[in-house]
Amino acid sequence: MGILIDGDTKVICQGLTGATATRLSERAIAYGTKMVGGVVPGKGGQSHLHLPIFNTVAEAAKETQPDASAIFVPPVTAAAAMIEAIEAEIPLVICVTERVPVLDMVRVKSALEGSSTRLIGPNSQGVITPDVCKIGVMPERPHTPGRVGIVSRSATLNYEAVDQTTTVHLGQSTSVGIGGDPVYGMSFIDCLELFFADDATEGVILIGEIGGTAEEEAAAFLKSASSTKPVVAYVAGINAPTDRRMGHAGTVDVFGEGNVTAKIEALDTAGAIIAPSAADMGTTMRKALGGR
Amino acid sequence: MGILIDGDTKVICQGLTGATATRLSERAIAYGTKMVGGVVPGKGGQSHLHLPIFNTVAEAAKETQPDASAIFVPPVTAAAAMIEAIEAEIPLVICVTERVPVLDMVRVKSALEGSSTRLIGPNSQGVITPDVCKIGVMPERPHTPGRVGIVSRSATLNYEAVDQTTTVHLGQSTSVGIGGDPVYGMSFIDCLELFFADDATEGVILIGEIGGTAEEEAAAFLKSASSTKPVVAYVAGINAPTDRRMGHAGTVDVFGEGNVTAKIEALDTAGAIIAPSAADMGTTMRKALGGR
Amino acid sequence: MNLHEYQAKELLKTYGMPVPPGIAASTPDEADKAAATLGGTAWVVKAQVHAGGRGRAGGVKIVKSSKAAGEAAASMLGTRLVTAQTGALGIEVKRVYVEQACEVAKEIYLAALVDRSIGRVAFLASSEGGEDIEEAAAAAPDKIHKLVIDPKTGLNDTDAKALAADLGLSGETADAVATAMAAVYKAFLENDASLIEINPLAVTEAGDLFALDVKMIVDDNAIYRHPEFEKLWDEAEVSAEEIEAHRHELNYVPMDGNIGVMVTGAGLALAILDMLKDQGGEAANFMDVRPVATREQVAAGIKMLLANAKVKAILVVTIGGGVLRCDTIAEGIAIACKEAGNHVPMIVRAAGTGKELAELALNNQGVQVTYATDLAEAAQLAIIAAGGT
Amino acid sequence: MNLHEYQAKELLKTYGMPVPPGIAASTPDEADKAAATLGGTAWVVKAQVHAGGRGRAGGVKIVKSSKAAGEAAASMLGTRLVTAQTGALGIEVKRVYVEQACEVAKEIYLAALVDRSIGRVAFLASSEGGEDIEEAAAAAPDKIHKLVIDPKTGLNDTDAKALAADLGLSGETADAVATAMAAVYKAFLENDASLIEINPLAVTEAGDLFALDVKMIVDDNAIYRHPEFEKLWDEAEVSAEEIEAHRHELNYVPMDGNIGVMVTGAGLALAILDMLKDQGGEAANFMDVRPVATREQVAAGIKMLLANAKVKAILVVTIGGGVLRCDTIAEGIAIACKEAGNHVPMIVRAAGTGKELAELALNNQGVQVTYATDLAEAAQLAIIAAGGT
Repeated sequence: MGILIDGDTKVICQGLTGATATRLSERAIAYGTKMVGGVVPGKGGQSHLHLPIFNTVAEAAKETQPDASAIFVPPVTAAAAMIEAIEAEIPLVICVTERVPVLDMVRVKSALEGSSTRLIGPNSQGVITPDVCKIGVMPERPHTPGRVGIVSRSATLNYEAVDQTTTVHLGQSTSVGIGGDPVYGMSFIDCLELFFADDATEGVILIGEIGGTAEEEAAAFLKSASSTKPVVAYVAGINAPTDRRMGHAGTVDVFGEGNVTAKIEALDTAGAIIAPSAADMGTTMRKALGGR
Repeated sequence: MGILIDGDTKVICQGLTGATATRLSERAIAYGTKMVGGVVPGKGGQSHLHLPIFNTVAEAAKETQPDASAIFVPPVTAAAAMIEAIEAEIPLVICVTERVPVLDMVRVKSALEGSSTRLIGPNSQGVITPDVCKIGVMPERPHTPGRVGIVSRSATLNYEAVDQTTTVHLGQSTSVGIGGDPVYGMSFIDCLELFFADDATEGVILIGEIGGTAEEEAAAFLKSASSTKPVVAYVAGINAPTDRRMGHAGTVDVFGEGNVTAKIEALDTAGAIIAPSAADMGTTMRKALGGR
Repeated sequence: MNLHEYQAKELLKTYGMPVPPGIAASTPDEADKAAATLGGTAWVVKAQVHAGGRGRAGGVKIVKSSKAAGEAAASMLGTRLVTAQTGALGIEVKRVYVEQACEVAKEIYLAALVDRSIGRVAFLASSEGGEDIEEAAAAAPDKIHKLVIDPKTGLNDTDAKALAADLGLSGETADAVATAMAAVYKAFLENDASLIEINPLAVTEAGDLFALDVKMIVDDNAIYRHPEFEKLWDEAEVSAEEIEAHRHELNYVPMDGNIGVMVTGAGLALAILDMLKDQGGEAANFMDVRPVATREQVAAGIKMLLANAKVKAILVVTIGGGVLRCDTIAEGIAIACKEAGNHVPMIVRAAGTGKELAELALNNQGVQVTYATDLAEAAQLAIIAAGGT
Repeated sequence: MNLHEYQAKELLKTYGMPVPPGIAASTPDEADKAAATLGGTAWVVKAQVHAGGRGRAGGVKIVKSSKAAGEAAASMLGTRLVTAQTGALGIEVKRVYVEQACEVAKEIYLAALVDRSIGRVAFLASSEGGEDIEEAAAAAPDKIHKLVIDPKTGLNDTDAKALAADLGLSGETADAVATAMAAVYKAFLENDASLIEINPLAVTEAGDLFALDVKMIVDDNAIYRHPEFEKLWDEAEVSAEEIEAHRHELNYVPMDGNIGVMVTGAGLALAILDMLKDQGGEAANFMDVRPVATREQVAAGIKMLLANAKVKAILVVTIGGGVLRCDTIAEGIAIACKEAGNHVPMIVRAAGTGKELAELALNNQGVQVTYATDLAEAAQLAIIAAGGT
């Protein structure tokens, strides 16, 4: 039945009354997502999209017992919104906000410690279990219920993987965007663990990119994992412009971070099947699952 | 591949700039319908939904060679729009306008004589070949590509038949709303002929209602038709309120018109399979096609 | 819309159709005076209701004095006339028409209507006119003569005379019938009629014609071209709830059962009535909501159902399409329940566009409803909620 | 955004970090005067460009007179400094920094940054500071010491001193390093830095500390909290097209190939560059369009590509999602072509939301494009259009 969300997942939206949140929540509802409320400070007691609005996540949690919160607020209040959701013990928090300051995320990451909340994002396109539940900004098309789990740092490469797995008639169990920001919630590893334990998922497509060490960590995890499900990996940026680098990229190099070749090697060595290009994610998985 | 429309059908919209026309044309385009232009007197030369606007159907026909025109204009100009499209020799004209005066339709019907145009409607919800082309106001959901042709005088009963054939995994080849008005374009018979000749259509659901003699005429046609495709019929209104009748209904009775029992008997005798109720159209067709 | 006999006659007279002198009256006294004003020795007093079959039901009386005219009017005005076409409740008589009686040698049936099967205006005529035309026609359909008019050429005098000949008429009478047909055809087109029925068209011993009774229906969809008809909308004759329904663009017909029904789409509404009946239930009404309905219009419709003491359960069936959304219906239900209470069980079957938003709306507004997943279940639940079969 | 050395030093000084006296200069004359004003017997003249590796590239000179300072400035100002981090074109030097030279006994590396893998601020330090830190670290990673800061407790003085001890320091020098770390940490948090790198952090014979070079990056996403940094945005250093890109919120980096690329989404953009390279092509740039982009921003991006004489073909790849629609991209393309011409082949691969409207838009505007159905085909067509591999 996919990971993280299902047909019974009750969802609130922080920032529901915003234009994008309104449009996308309306579409999520039409898609089948069980929206139960919204949180907009100062608008408590009102109603929007036929959903009750609360001033705080705590109130919304008390009245609607949500399983998840979708955060659609501006960057300036995103960290506070995430921390509020974490403190209200919302099991799953999905933050689609782009451009959240990294030191704000350091505080959010700290708030996550010892909490039972799973945070996805920020800068996530969301999570979708096709035809069952969708939280985030991804389009409905061309998602199809199916066999492949997808986890990606890049939203558009994720859509590409969705399109390809639909085209080769594999479909998706669940597709997760963990976001491309430096500091973020759930990792590749967290998602791989869930996908490996999920009956509906027969294989996982993992999409990384230049920067950070998330792919290397995923590789280390894969090496020790007992799952036999195939993992197809693609890492973007092997020919990325070096840019005019200052200290940062240099410092990154101190740790060996950000080197795509190294990421690919690590994943390859760990047993992942490397997709030759971004156009081959679907066909590579198709072969890995025994198709032609 | 269904009847009347396909993936190559080029469509113009008369009245494109109206709010409903805009919304539905945008959705039609996203659905795959090949829209090529709009006709809005006085707005020629402008552009709307990225489509060129023409002052007249004749200009639009010259510039875009449309296969079909969708008419989304108010009742007051609907007849003129239909006649204009007929005179411009648009092969297929679909008029969704409701409440067109009946004497206007007498004039339209007269304009149709000797023309090669096929008119659908007025007061039609349109025509859809699922996942290929959609012209009209019907929703996308729950249409699914499939085996059953649907032709109906009632839009909502048509949607019901779509829902049911999707639920029983038959899907639709093409669904046509011929409209519930007294005087209209294509008849049940016209559509049955096309469905019988269509490879994709394995059976036809015909949905009639009280009033007129269209069902009786369809029955007479069926009796003489050589097709072996099953036709499932449902006729609504057997328990319709008699209303407080004045002359009209009485006069109708002079012709034996409008009697649902007679319609059902005629269709039954002609070999149609009568659906026991509006809830049974899908399952009845399923059985007729050899399913359980 | 239906025109009253006196309104139709007044209109046809302007096109040259001969009609007997007559005056409408709303009180017995007015009827008395009308007869006196008209002069003559015999009058016909006729209840002005929108239903056929008045004669047999006592809605047409011949009187020989103005006093008797007043008495005939008194016997009709304020009573509910029940004819074969009114339903059991009948229609209250608010007005009578007092007309000079004329001697009749022959009663002809003549009607112009839109022939649906060919999409043209047609004349129907029979030499056997009178109250029993429908039965007569059923018994001997070959006695009904038909003339279909090509809209490009209009009514042809030769064809009209041929029809008159078919009725057994000749000479000046046949010419008069042809002239009358021309008048009817012109009136038909110019007034967007969907029916003009003259029955009987009387032929006097002298060979003169008189339209003795006229039924005329004007196309509702063309009323915008005839603002003069809007004024004739006879609100006095229809029930308060029908006026309310008309005001909110709801297609509403009261019925005899206990299940209040609101459906989006006339065809589906008819199907629901059939399903209720099949399963042993009975609708309290027919109510069809147009795709362009607003939530306020929906609310008005639901309030009508809630206000009806006969209604023991309400069944709402909606399929959202590209124009109408289920949540519009839901919002209307919520508004109605907030204003008029939620005191009868409400069964809702929503499908298609806006289904999920509809459920949210009802839930959020605290409106108690039972959801049905398909039509059969919807009908069944409504019947059970209304007290079973 | 990157701060220049002199900007970063000025800022750190306010937090108590010891830095040598220095003055920025835009002309040789100013540099001469700066040395005189600063006083002393030796100065360092440093090109102020946003790139590491200046020393080896001739961007750092030690002078012994104010005249020599002016001459050193003259040798740098207006030239393009090419370092290991600038790419072949280098960066034009618009400003130099003249600083008192100080005697150095030991060069330490000290940096604060956000450790992505654990989501915390961390200090990195090495006793082997200087220009070659990256190579040194690669050769002997154990010489890099790391201290991760728990945001709840902040930088602990004991931990800071322990790090100093790891660097082989003790006594007052170790205390001074701990104090400097506290200053850096405070500056880091208060200015939303993502990096503050002091290399070298000099220890004088007397045991005093000086930050000899500072690289500081401020989090672009937090600039709204620091309007003072907006003013420091050094437009003079970047190319006109980069300024243009920044103004239109386009993520743009010039490259060396002949295929102009615009992609919606950074990950997908990187993937396209990889696919072009794999198939023997070469992108002229990296350009990522944000989901909230307007058609005007897209048009500005396409115009930049059209204006680039190197560009022989343009490849636009877009996947419409719940926010960005393909037709917004198409409208932008059409606007750009209308204003700047449609003189190079344009390959478009549109998928997802608004794909069909995008094709209509381009068609209706008469913009000649070749459509690709998938990424591989898109890359291939672009390479062929640009002249083959």
